[in-house]
Amino acid sequence: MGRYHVSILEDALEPAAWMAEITPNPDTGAIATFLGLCRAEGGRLEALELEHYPGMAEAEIGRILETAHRRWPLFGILAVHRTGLVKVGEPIVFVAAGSTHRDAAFDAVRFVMDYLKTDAPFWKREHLKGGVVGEWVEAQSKDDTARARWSDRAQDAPQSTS
Amino acid sequence: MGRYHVSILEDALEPAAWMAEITPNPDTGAIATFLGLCRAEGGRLEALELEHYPGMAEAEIGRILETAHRRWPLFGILAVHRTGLVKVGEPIVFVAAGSTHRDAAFDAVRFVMDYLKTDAPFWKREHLKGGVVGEWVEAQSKDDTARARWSDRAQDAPQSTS
Amino acid sequence: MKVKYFAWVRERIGLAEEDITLPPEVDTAHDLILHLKARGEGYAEAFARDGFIRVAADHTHITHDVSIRSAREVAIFPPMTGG
Amino acid sequence: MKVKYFAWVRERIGLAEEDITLPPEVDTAHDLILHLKARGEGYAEAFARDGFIRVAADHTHITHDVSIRSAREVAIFPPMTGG
Repeated sequence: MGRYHVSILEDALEPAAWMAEITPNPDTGAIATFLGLCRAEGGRLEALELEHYPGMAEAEIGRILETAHRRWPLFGILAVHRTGLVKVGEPIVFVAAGSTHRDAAFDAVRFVMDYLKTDAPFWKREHLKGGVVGEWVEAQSKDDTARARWSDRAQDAPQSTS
Repeated sequence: MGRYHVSILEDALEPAAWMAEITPNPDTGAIATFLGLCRAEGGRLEALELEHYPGMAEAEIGRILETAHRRWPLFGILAVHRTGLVKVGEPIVFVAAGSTHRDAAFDAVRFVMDYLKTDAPFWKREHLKGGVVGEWVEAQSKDDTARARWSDRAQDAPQSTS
Repeated sequence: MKVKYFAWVRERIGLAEEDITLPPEVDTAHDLILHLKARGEGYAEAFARDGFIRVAADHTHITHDVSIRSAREVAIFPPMTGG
Repeated sequence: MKVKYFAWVRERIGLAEEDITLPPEVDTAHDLILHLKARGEGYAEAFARDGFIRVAADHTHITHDVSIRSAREVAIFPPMTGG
Protein backbone atom coordinates (compact mmCIF):
# COMPACT_ATOMS: atom_id res chain seq x y z
CA MET A 1 0.00 0.00 0.00
CA GLY A 2 1.19 3.50 -0.81
CA ARG A 3 0.63 6.63 1.24
CA TYR A 4 -3.12 6.17 1.32
CA HIS A 5 -5.82 4.13 -0.34
CA VAL A 6 -9.60 4.57 -0.80
CA SER A 7 -12.01 1.94 -2.16
CA ILE A 8 -15.76 2.07 -2.62
CA LEU A 9 -17.12 -1.50 -2.82
CA GLU A 10 -20.33 -2.82 -4.38
CA ASP A 11 -19.66 -6.28 -2.90
CA ALA A 12 -18.83 -7.75 0.50
CA LEU A 13 -16.11 -5.99 2.48
CA GLU A 14 -13.62 -8.52 3.89
CA PRO A 15 -11.84 -6.77 6.77
CA ALA A 16 -9.13 -9.44 7.11
CA ALA A 17 -8.10 -9.01 3.46
CA TRP A 18 -7.96 -5.23 3.82
CA MET A 19 -6.05 -5.49 7.08
CA ALA A 20 -3.35 -7.39 5.17
CA GLU A 21 -3.11 -4.42 2.76
CA ILE A 22 -1.46 -2.36 5.51
CA THR A 23 1.93 -3.97 4.89
CA PRO A 24 4.09 -3.09 7.84
CA ASN A 25 7.15 -0.99 7.13
CA PRO A 26 10.11 -2.25 9.31
CA ASP A 27 9.45 0.70 11.63
CA THR A 28 5.68 0.21 11.91
CA GLY A 29 5.03 -0.59 15.55
CA ALA A 30 1.29 0.04 15.61
CA ILE A 31 -1.70 -0.65 13.36
CA ALA A 32 -5.11 0.56 14.55
CA THR A 33 -8.29 -0.42 12.71
CA PHE A 34 -12.00 0.29 12.85
CA LEU A 35 -14.79 -1.80 11.38
CA GLY A 36 -18.32 -0.38 11.20
CA LEU A 37 -21.14 -2.93 10.83
CA CYS A 38 -24.85 -2.86 10.04
CA ARG A 39 -26.76 -3.10 13.34
CA ALA A 40 -30.18 -4.77 13.77
CA GLU A 41 -31.32 -1.85 15.99
CA GLY A 42 -32.97 -4.23 18.42
CA GLY A 43 -34.31 -6.55 15.70
CA ARG A 44 -36.04 -3.77 13.75
CA LEU A 45 -33.73 -3.86 10.70
CA GLU A 46 -32.87 -6.43 8.07
CA ALA A 47 -30.36 -4.31 6.15
CA LEU A 48 -29.17 -0.83 5.27
CA GLU A 49 -29.11 0.43 1.70
CA LEU A 50 -26.23 2.80 1.00
CA GLU A 51 -26.35 5.42 -1.73
CA HIS A 52 -23.22 7.39 -2.57
CA TYR A 53 -22.02 10.15 -4.87
CA PRO A 54 -19.53 8.45 -7.21
CA GLY A 55 -16.44 10.54 -7.78
CA MET A 56 -17.02 12.84 -4.84
CA ALA A 57 -17.08 9.95 -2.32
CA GLU A 58 -13.56 8.86 -3.34
CA ALA A 59 -12.35 12.48 -3.50
CA GLU A 60 -13.73 13.44 -0.09
CA ILE A 61 -12.42 10.32 1.67
CA GLY A 62 -9.07 10.94 -0.05
CA ARG A 63 -8.98 14.49 1.36
CA ILE A 64 -9.74 13.15 4.85
CA LEU A 65 -6.93 10.55 4.59
CA GLU A 66 -4.48 13.17 3.27
CA THR A 67 -5.31 15.39 6.22
CA ALA A 68 -4.71 12.49 8.63
CA HIS A 69 -1.36 11.92 6.88
CA ARG A 70 -0.34 15.55 7.39
CA ARG A 71 -1.47 15.54 11.00
CA TRP A 72 0.10 12.30 12.27
CA PRO A 73 3.31 10.45 11.29
CA LEU A 74 1.77 7.50 9.39
CA PHE A 75 3.36 4.85 7.19
CA GLY A 76 0.01 4.14 5.55
CA ILE A 77 -3.72 4.64 5.93
CA LEU A 78 -6.71 3.17 4.10
CA ALA A 79 -10.48 3.52 4.09
CA VAL A 80 -12.92 1.13 2.40
CA HIS A 81 -16.66 1.87 2.26
CA ARG A 82 -19.59 -0.23 1.04
CA THR A 83 -22.43 0.93 -1.18
CA GLY A 84 -25.62 -0.96 -2.05
CA LEU A 85 -27.43 -3.35 0.28
CA VAL A 86 -25.60 -4.28 3.49
CA LYS A 87 -27.29 -6.89 5.70
CA VAL A 88 -27.29 -6.88 9.50
CA GLY A 89 -23.89 -8.05 10.76
CA GLU A 90 -22.09 -7.16 7.53
CA PRO A 91 -19.32 -4.55 7.34
CA ILE A 92 -20.06 -1.04 6.07
CA VAL A 93 -16.71 0.66 6.55
CA PHE A 94 -13.13 -0.31 7.42
CA VAL A 95 -10.33 2.10 8.30
CA ALA A 96 -6.74 1.12 9.14
CA ALA A 97 -3.63 3.18 9.90
CA GLY A 98 -0.01 2.20 10.58
CA SER A 99 2.50 4.29 12.51
CA THR A 100 5.59 3.94 14.69
CA HIS A 101 3.60 4.47 17.89
CA ARG A 102 0.10 3.63 19.00
CA ASP A 103 -1.24 7.11 19.76
CA ALA A 104 -0.81 8.30 16.16
CA ALA A 105 -2.44 5.15 14.76
CA PHE A 106 -5.43 5.35 17.15
CA ASP A 107 -5.95 9.09 16.65
CA ALA A 108 -5.71 8.89 12.86
CA VAL A 109 -8.33 6.12 12.59
CA ARG A 110 -10.71 7.89 14.94
CA PHE A 111 -10.25 11.21 13.12
CA VAL A 112 -11.00 9.55 9.77
CA MET A 113 -14.17 7.91 11.17
CA ASP A 114 -15.39 11.18 12.69
CA TYR A 115 -14.94 13.04 9.39
CA LEU A 116 -16.34 10.18 7.27
CA LYS A 117 -19.59 10.26 9.23
CA THR A 118 -20.28 13.93 8.54
CA ASP A 119 -18.43 14.71 5.29
CA ALA A 120 -18.32 11.61 3.04
CA PRO A 121 -21.26 11.68 0.60
CA PHE A 122 -23.07 8.49 1.61
CA TRP A 123 -26.70 8.14 2.67
CA LYS A 124 -28.28 5.19 4.47
CA ARG A 125 -31.84 3.97 4.14
CA GLU A 126 -33.36 1.38 6.45
CA HIS A 127 -34.69 -1.95 5.17
CA LEU A 128 -37.03 -3.24 7.85
CA LYS A 129 -37.51 -6.82 9.02
CA GLY A 130 -39.98 -8.43 6.60
CA GLY A 131 -38.57 -6.64 3.56
CA VAL A 132 -40.33 -3.26 3.80
CA VAL A 133 -38.17 -0.36 2.62
CA GLY A 134 -38.07 2.12 5.48
CA GLU A 135 -36.92 5.69 5.99
CA TRP A 136 -33.66 7.44 5.22
CA VAL A 137 -31.45 7.52 8.30
CA GLU A 138 -31.29 11.02 9.82
CA ALA A 139 -27.94 12.65 10.47
CA GLN A 140 -27.12 12.79 14.17
CA SER A 141 -25.90 15.88 15.96
CA LYS A 142 -23.55 13.69 18.03
CA ASP A 143 -21.62 13.04 14.82
CA ASP A 144 -21.08 16.79 14.37
CA THR A 145 -19.94 16.91 18.00
CA ALA A 146 -17.51 14.05 17.39
CA ARG A 147 -16.09 15.84 14.35
CA ALA A 148 -15.78 19.09 16.28
CA ARG A 149 -13.44 17.52 18.86
CA TRP A 150 -10.66 17.73 16.25
CA SER A 151 -11.27 21.37 15.34
CA ASP A 152 -9.20 22.98 18.07
CA ARG A 153 -6.56 22.34 15.44
CA ALA A 154 -8.95 23.30 12.66
CA GLN A 155 -6.15 24.47 10.36
CA ASP A 156 -5.53 20.77 9.77
CA ALA A 157 -9.14 19.99 8.84
CA PRO A 158 -9.75 18.61 5.32
CA GLN A 159 -9.72 21.52 2.92
CA SER A 160 -13.09 22.66 1.74
CA THR A 161 -14.83 25.97 1.57
CA SER A 162 -17.58 24.82 3.92
CA MET B 1 -16.34 -15.49 21.70
CA GLY B 2 -17.68 -15.01 25.20
CA ARG B 3 -17.44 -11.91 27.36
CA TYR B 4 -13.67 -11.74 27.06
CA HIS B 5 -10.76 -13.83 25.92
CA VAL B 6 -7.01 -13.88 26.67
CA SER B 7 -4.37 -15.94 24.86
CA ILE B 8 -0.63 -16.08 25.31
CA LEU B 9 0.97 -17.50 22.14
CA GLU B 10 4.32 -19.22 21.66
CA ASP B 11 3.83 -19.19 17.87
CA ALA B 12 2.95 -16.65 15.20
CA LEU B 13 0.03 -14.33 15.97
CA GLU B 14 -2.34 -14.11 12.98
CA PRO B 15 -4.36 -10.92 13.44
CA ALA B 16 -6.91 -11.77 10.71
CA ALA B 17 -7.81 -15.05 12.43
CA TRP B 18 -8.20 -13.31 15.81
CA MET B 19 -10.24 -10.52 14.25
CA ALA B 20 -12.72 -13.17 13.09
CA GLU B 21 -13.03 -14.32 16.74
CA ILE B 22 -14.94 -11.12 17.56
CA THR B 23 -18.18 -12.50 16.12
CA PRO B 24 -20.52 -9.57 15.75
CA ASN B 25 -23.68 -9.67 17.82
CA PRO B 26 -26.63 -8.32 15.71
CA ASP B 27 -26.29 -5.03 17.60
CA THR B 28 -22.51 -4.71 17.21
CA GLY B 29 -21.98 -1.59 15.13
CA ALA B 30 -18.29 -1.06 15.85
CA ILE B 31 -15.16 -3.20 16.19
CA ALA B 32 -11.90 -1.43 17.02
CA THR B 33 -8.59 -3.28 16.94
CA PHE B 34 -4.94 -2.66 17.70
CA LEU B 35 -1.95 -4.61 16.44
CA GLY B 36 1.48 -4.02 17.98
CA LEU B 37 4.47 -5.13 15.89
CA CYS B 38 8.21 -5.60 16.40
CA ARG B 39 9.99 -2.50 15.03
CA ALA B 40 13.48 -2.50 13.48
CA GLU B 41 14.32 0.72 15.39
CA GLY B 42 16.02 2.17 12.35
CA GLY B 43 17.62 -1.12 11.27
CA ARG B 44 19.25 -1.77 14.65
CA LEU B 45 17.09 -4.77 15.64
CA GLU B 46 16.51 -8.21 14.19
CA ALA B 47 13.95 -9.39 16.76
CA LEU B 48 12.59 -8.98 20.26
CA GLU B 49 12.60 -11.82 22.77
CA LEU B 50 9.61 -11.78 25.10
CA GLU B 51 9.69 -13.32 28.55
CA HIS B 52 6.47 -13.57 30.55
CA TYR B 53 5.19 -14.75 33.91
CA PRO B 54 2.92 -17.72 33.10
CA GLY B 55 -0.26 -17.66 35.13
CA MET B 56 0.02 -14.05 36.17
CA ALA B 57 0.17 -12.79 32.54
CA GLU B 58 -3.23 -14.36 31.77
CA ALA B 59 -4.65 -13.25 35.13
CA GLU B 60 -3.49 -9.65 34.81
CA ILE B 61 -4.68 -9.26 31.19
CA GLY B 62 -7.99 -10.83 32.27
CA ARG B 63 -8.35 -8.21 35.01
CA ILE B 64 -7.67 -5.43 32.50
CA LEU B 65 -10.29 -6.81 30.08
CA GLU B 66 -12.85 -7.21 32.88
CA THR B 67 -12.29 -3.60 33.87
CA ALA B 68 -12.83 -2.50 30.26
CA HIS B 69 -16.03 -4.55 30.24
CA ARG B 70 -17.30 -2.79 33.37
CA ARG B 71 -16.36 0.63 32.07
CA TRP B 72 -17.76 0.48 28.50
CA PRO B 73 -20.78 -1.34 27.03
CA LEU B 74 -18.98 -4.08 25.08
CA PHE B 75 -20.29 -7.21 23.38
CA GLY B 76 -16.83 -8.76 23.47
CA ILE B 77 -13.16 -7.99 23.95
CA LEU B 78 -10.01 -10.03 23.42
CA ALA B 79 -6.27 -9.66 23.89
CA VAL B 80 -3.61 -11.95 22.44
CA HIS B 81 0.07 -11.58 23.33
CA ARG B 82 3.19 -13.29 21.99
CA THR B 83 6.04 -14.73 23.99
CA GLY B 84 9.36 -16.03 22.71
CA LEU B 85 11.24 -14.64 19.71
CA VAL B 86 9.33 -12.13 17.58
CA LYS B 87 11.09 -10.96 14.41
CA VAL B 88 10.93 -7.43 13.00
CA GLY B 89 7.55 -6.89 11.30
CA GLU B 90 5.85 -9.70 13.24
CA PRO B 91 2.91 -9.08 15.61
CA ILE B 92 3.48 -8.90 19.37
CA VAL B 93 0.01 -8.03 20.61
CA PHE B 94 -3.54 -7.83 19.24
CA VAL B 95 -6.53 -6.31 21.01
CA ALA B 96 -10.08 -6.12 19.62
CA ALA B 97 -13.36 -4.85 21.12
CA GLY B 98 -16.92 -4.82 19.80
CA SER B 99 -19.65 -2.43 20.89
CA THR B 100 -22.80 -0.75 19.63
CA HIS B 101 -20.99 2.55 18.99
CA ARG B 102 -17.50 3.48 17.96
CA ASP B 103 -16.42 5.57 20.96
CA ALA B 104 -16.78 2.66 23.38
CA ALA B 105 -14.87 0.30 21.07
CA PHE B 106 -12.01 2.78 20.50
CA ASP B 107 -11.71 3.74 24.17
CA ALA B 108 -11.77 0.14 25.39
CA VAL B 109 -8.96 -0.97 23.04
CA ARG B 110 -6.82 2.03 23.90
CA PHE B 111 -7.42 1.53 27.63
CA VAL B 112 -6.40 -2.13 27.38
CA MET B 113 -3.20 -1.24 25.48
CA ASP B 114 -2.26 1.47 27.99
CA TYR B 115 -2.69 -0.94 30.92
CA LEU B 116 -1.02 -3.86 29.13
CA LYS B 117 2.14 -1.80 28.62
CA THR B 118 2.62 -1.04 32.30
CA ASP B 119 0.86 -3.89 34.14
CA ALA B 120 1.06 -7.11 32.12
CA PRO B 121 4.10 -9.18 33.24
CA PHE B 122 6.07 -9.30 29.99
CA TRP B 123 9.67 -8.21 29.43
CA LYS B 124 11.35 -7.54 26.09
CA ARG B 125 14.99 -8.06 25.25
CA GLU B 126 16.58 -6.80 22.05
CA HIS B 127 18.18 -9.12 19.52
CA LEU B 128 20.48 -6.97 17.40
CA LYS B 129 21.13 -7.19 13.67
CA GLY B 130 23.80 -9.85 13.20
CA GLY B 131 22.44 -12.11 15.92
CA VAL B 132 23.93 -10.52 19.05
CA VAL B 133 21.65 -10.68 22.09
CA GLY B 134 21.26 -7.09 23.31
CA GLU B 135 19.87 -5.37 26.37
CA TRP B 136 16.53 -5.66 28.15
CA VAL B 137 14.18 -2.92 26.96
CA GLU B 138 13.72 -0.22 29.60
CA ALA B 139 10.24 0.76 30.71
CA GLN B 140 9.26 4.19 29.41
CA SER B 141 7.77 6.90 31.56
CA LYS B 142 5.48 7.89 28.66
CA ASP B 143 3.72 4.54 29.17
CA ASP B 144 2.97 5.48 32.79
CA THR B 145 1.66 8.81 31.50
CA ALA B 146 -0.56 7.03 28.96
CA ARG B 147 -1.96 4.78 31.68
CA ALA B 148 -2.55 7.76 33.97
CA ARG B 149 -4.90 9.40 31.47
CA TRP B 150 -7.56 6.91 32.52
CA SER B 151 -7.10 7.44 36.24
CA ASP B 152 -9.40 10.45 36.63
CA ARG B 153 -11.87 7.60 36.91
CA ALA B 154 -9.45 5.53 38.95
CA GLN B 155 -12.22 3.65 40.74
CA ASP B 156 -12.57 1.71 37.49
CA ALA B 157 -8.89 0.78 37.28
CA PRO B 158 -8.04 -2.94 37.38
CA GLN B 159 -8.18 -4.07 40.99
CA SER B 160 -4.84 -4.51 42.62
CA THR B 161 -3.35 -3.33 45.84
CA SER B 162 -0.65 -1.30 44.05
CA MET C 1 -24.43 23.04 -15.73
CA LYS C 2 -25.01 19.50 -14.51
CA VAL C 3 -26.96 19.32 -11.23
CA LYS C 4 -27.12 16.04 -9.29
CA TYR C 5 -29.46 15.06 -6.48
CA PHE C 6 -29.03 12.33 -3.87
CA ALA C 7 -31.07 10.38 -1.31
CA TRP C 8 -34.42 11.98 -0.37
CA VAL C 9 -33.62 15.15 -2.34
CA ARG C 10 -33.39 12.94 -5.44
CA GLU C 11 -36.61 11.12 -4.55
CA ARG C 12 -38.66 14.26 -3.89
CA ILE C 13 -37.48 15.89 -7.12
CA GLY C 14 -37.89 12.62 -9.03
CA LEU C 15 -34.59 13.01 -10.89
CA ALA C 16 -31.01 11.86 -10.21
CA GLU C 17 -29.54 14.63 -12.38
CA GLU C 18 -30.41 17.28 -14.93
CA ASP C 19 -28.77 20.00 -17.03
CA ILE C 20 -29.64 23.49 -15.91
CA THR C 21 -28.97 26.72 -17.78
CA LEU C 22 -28.32 29.25 -15.06
CA PRO C 23 -30.22 32.52 -15.38
CA PRO C 24 -27.89 35.53 -14.91
CA GLU C 25 -29.30 36.37 -11.46
CA VAL C 26 -28.21 32.98 -10.04
CA ASP C 27 -24.74 33.33 -8.49
CA THR C 28 -24.48 31.41 -5.19
CA ALA C 29 -25.63 27.94 -4.11
CA HIS C 30 -28.40 29.70 -2.19
CA ASP C 31 -29.56 31.44 -5.40
CA LEU C 32 -29.60 28.09 -7.20
CA ILE C 33 -31.76 26.49 -4.52
CA LEU C 34 -34.26 29.40 -4.68
CA HIS C 35 -34.29 29.13 -8.49
CA LEU C 36 -34.96 25.36 -8.35
CA LYS C 37 -37.63 25.74 -5.65
CA ALA C 38 -39.74 27.73 -8.14
CA ARG C 39 -39.67 24.88 -10.67
CA GLY C 40 -42.37 22.78 -9.05
CA GLU C 41 -43.81 20.99 -6.07
CA GLY C 42 -41.14 18.25 -5.86
CA TYR C 43 -38.36 20.86 -5.72
CA ALA C 44 -40.27 22.94 -3.17
CA GLU C 45 -40.69 19.84 -1.02
CA ALA C 46 -37.03 18.80 -1.39
CA PHE C 47 -35.80 22.25 -0.37
CA ALA C 48 -38.47 23.10 2.24
CA ARG C 49 -35.81 23.33 4.97
CA ASP C 50 -33.16 24.81 2.73
CA GLY C 51 -30.67 25.68 5.48
CA PHE C 52 -30.50 21.95 6.15
CA ILE C 53 -29.52 21.05 2.58
CA ARG C 54 -25.87 20.46 1.60
CA VAL C 55 -24.24 21.55 -1.64
CA ALA C 56 -21.07 20.42 -3.41
CA ALA C 57 -19.44 22.10 -6.41
CA ASP C 58 -17.13 19.90 -8.49
CA HIS C 59 -16.93 17.25 -5.73
CA THR C 60 -16.11 19.69 -2.93
CA HIS C 61 -18.44 20.75 -0.10
CA ILE C 62 -19.41 24.44 -0.26
CA THR C 63 -21.54 26.70 1.93
CA HIS C 64 -24.66 28.29 0.47
CA ASP C 65 -23.03 31.72 0.06
CA VAL C 66 -20.38 30.46 -2.38
CA SER C 67 -20.72 31.20 -6.10
CA ILE C 68 -21.44 28.16 -8.25
CA ARG C 69 -21.25 29.95 -11.61
CA SER C 70 -17.86 28.50 -12.57
CA ALA C 71 -18.71 24.93 -11.47
CA ARG C 72 -19.13 22.19 -14.05
CA GLU C 73 -21.15 20.01 -11.69
CA VAL C 74 -23.18 20.93 -8.64
CA ALA C 75 -24.74 18.36 -6.28
CA ILE C 76 -27.51 18.96 -3.75
CA PHE C 77 -28.21 16.44 -1.00
CA PRO C 78 -29.28 15.88 2.63
CA PRO C 79 -26.80 15.75 5.52
CA MET C 80 -24.62 12.67 5.06
CA THR C 81 -25.06 9.44 7.03
CA GLY C 82 -22.15 7.24 5.93
CA GLY C 83 -19.47 5.57 8.00
CA MET D 1 7.24 -19.81 50.02
CA LYS D 2 7.99 -19.97 46.33
CA VAL D 3 9.81 -16.89 45.03
CA LYS D 4 10.10 -16.30 41.26
CA TYR D 5 12.38 -13.92 39.40
CA PHE D 6 12.01 -12.55 35.88
CA ALA D 7 14.07 -10.78 33.18
CA TRP D 8 17.26 -9.11 34.47
CA VAL D 9 16.33 -9.80 38.11
CA ARG D 10 16.38 -13.51 37.21
CA GLU D 11 19.68 -13.14 35.34
CA ARG D 12 21.47 -11.22 38.09
CA ILE D 13 20.34 -13.69 40.77
CA GLY D 14 21.05 -16.66 38.49
CA LEU D 15 17.82 -18.43 39.42
CA ALA D 16 14.29 -18.47 37.93
CA GLU D 17 12.74 -19.55 41.23
CA GLU D 18 13.55 -20.84 44.69
CA ASP D 19 11.84 -21.87 47.91
CA ILE D 20 12.44 -19.47 50.77
CA THR D 21 11.65 -20.04 54.43
CA LEU D 22 10.72 -16.61 55.75
CA PRO D 23 12.41 -15.56 58.97
CA PRO D 24 9.87 -14.16 61.46
CA GLU D 25 11.05 -10.55 60.99
CA VAL D 26 10.11 -10.58 57.26
CA ASP D 27 6.58 -9.25 56.86
CA THR D 28 6.29 -6.93 53.81
CA ALA D 29 7.63 -7.17 50.25
CA HIS D 30 10.19 -4.55 51.28
CA ASP D 31 11.37 -6.78 54.15
CA LEU D 32 11.71 -9.71 51.73
CA ILE D 33 13.84 -7.67 49.33
CA LEU D 34 16.15 -6.57 52.19
CA HIS D 35 16.38 -10.19 53.38
CA LEU D 36 17.28 -11.43 49.88
CA LYS D 37 19.81 -8.62 49.33
CA ALA D 38 21.87 -10.03 52.21
CA ARG D 39 22.09 -13.45 50.53
CA GLY D 40 24.85 -12.54 48.08
CA GLU D 41 26.27 -10.37 45.35
CA GLY D 42 23.76 -11.37 42.63
CA TYR D 43 20.84 -10.47 44.87
CA ALA D 44 22.47 -7.19 45.90
CA GLU D 45 23.00 -6.33 42.25
CA ALA D 46 19.44 -7.29 41.25
CA PHE D 47 17.96 -5.15 44.01
CA ALA D 48 20.44 -2.24 43.93
CA ARG D 49 17.64 0.19 43.01
CA ASP D 50 15.02 -1.51 45.11
CA GLY D 51 12.35 1.20 44.77
CA PHE D 52 12.40 0.43 41.07
CA ILE D 53 11.63 -3.29 41.52
CA ARG D 54 8.08 -4.67 41.17
CA VAL D 55 6.52 -7.37 43.32
CA ALA D 56 3.51 -9.62 42.81
CA ALA D 57 1.90 -11.87 45.43
CA ASP D 58 -0.15 -14.79 44.09
CA HIS D 59 -0.29 -13.25 40.59
CA THR D 60 -1.39 -9.79 41.75
CA HIS D 61 0.74 -6.62 41.79
CA ILE D 62 1.47 -5.32 45.28
CA THR D 63 3.35 -2.33 46.63
CA HIS D 64 6.43 -2.86 48.81
CA ASP D 65 4.57 -2.04 52.04
CA VAL D 66 2.13 -4.97 51.68
CA SER D 67 2.59 -8.10 53.79
CA ILE D 68 3.63 -11.19 51.84
CA ARG D 69 3.45 -13.63 54.75
CA SER D 70 0.21 -15.29 53.60
CA ALA D 71 1.24 -15.54 49.93
CA ARG D 72 1.94 -18.95 48.40
CA GLU D 73 4.00 -17.43 45.58
CA VAL D 74 5.83 -14.12 45.36
CA ALA D 75 7.45 -12.81 42.16
CA ILE D 76 10.06 -10.07 41.89
CA PHE D 77 10.80 -8.43 38.54
CA PRO D 78 11.74 -5.20 36.70
CA PRO D 79 9.14 -2.73 35.39
CA MET D 80 7.19 -4.45 32.62
CA THR D 81 7.74 -3.79 28.92
CA GLY D 82 5.05 -5.82 27.17
CA GLY D 83 2.39 -4.70 24.72
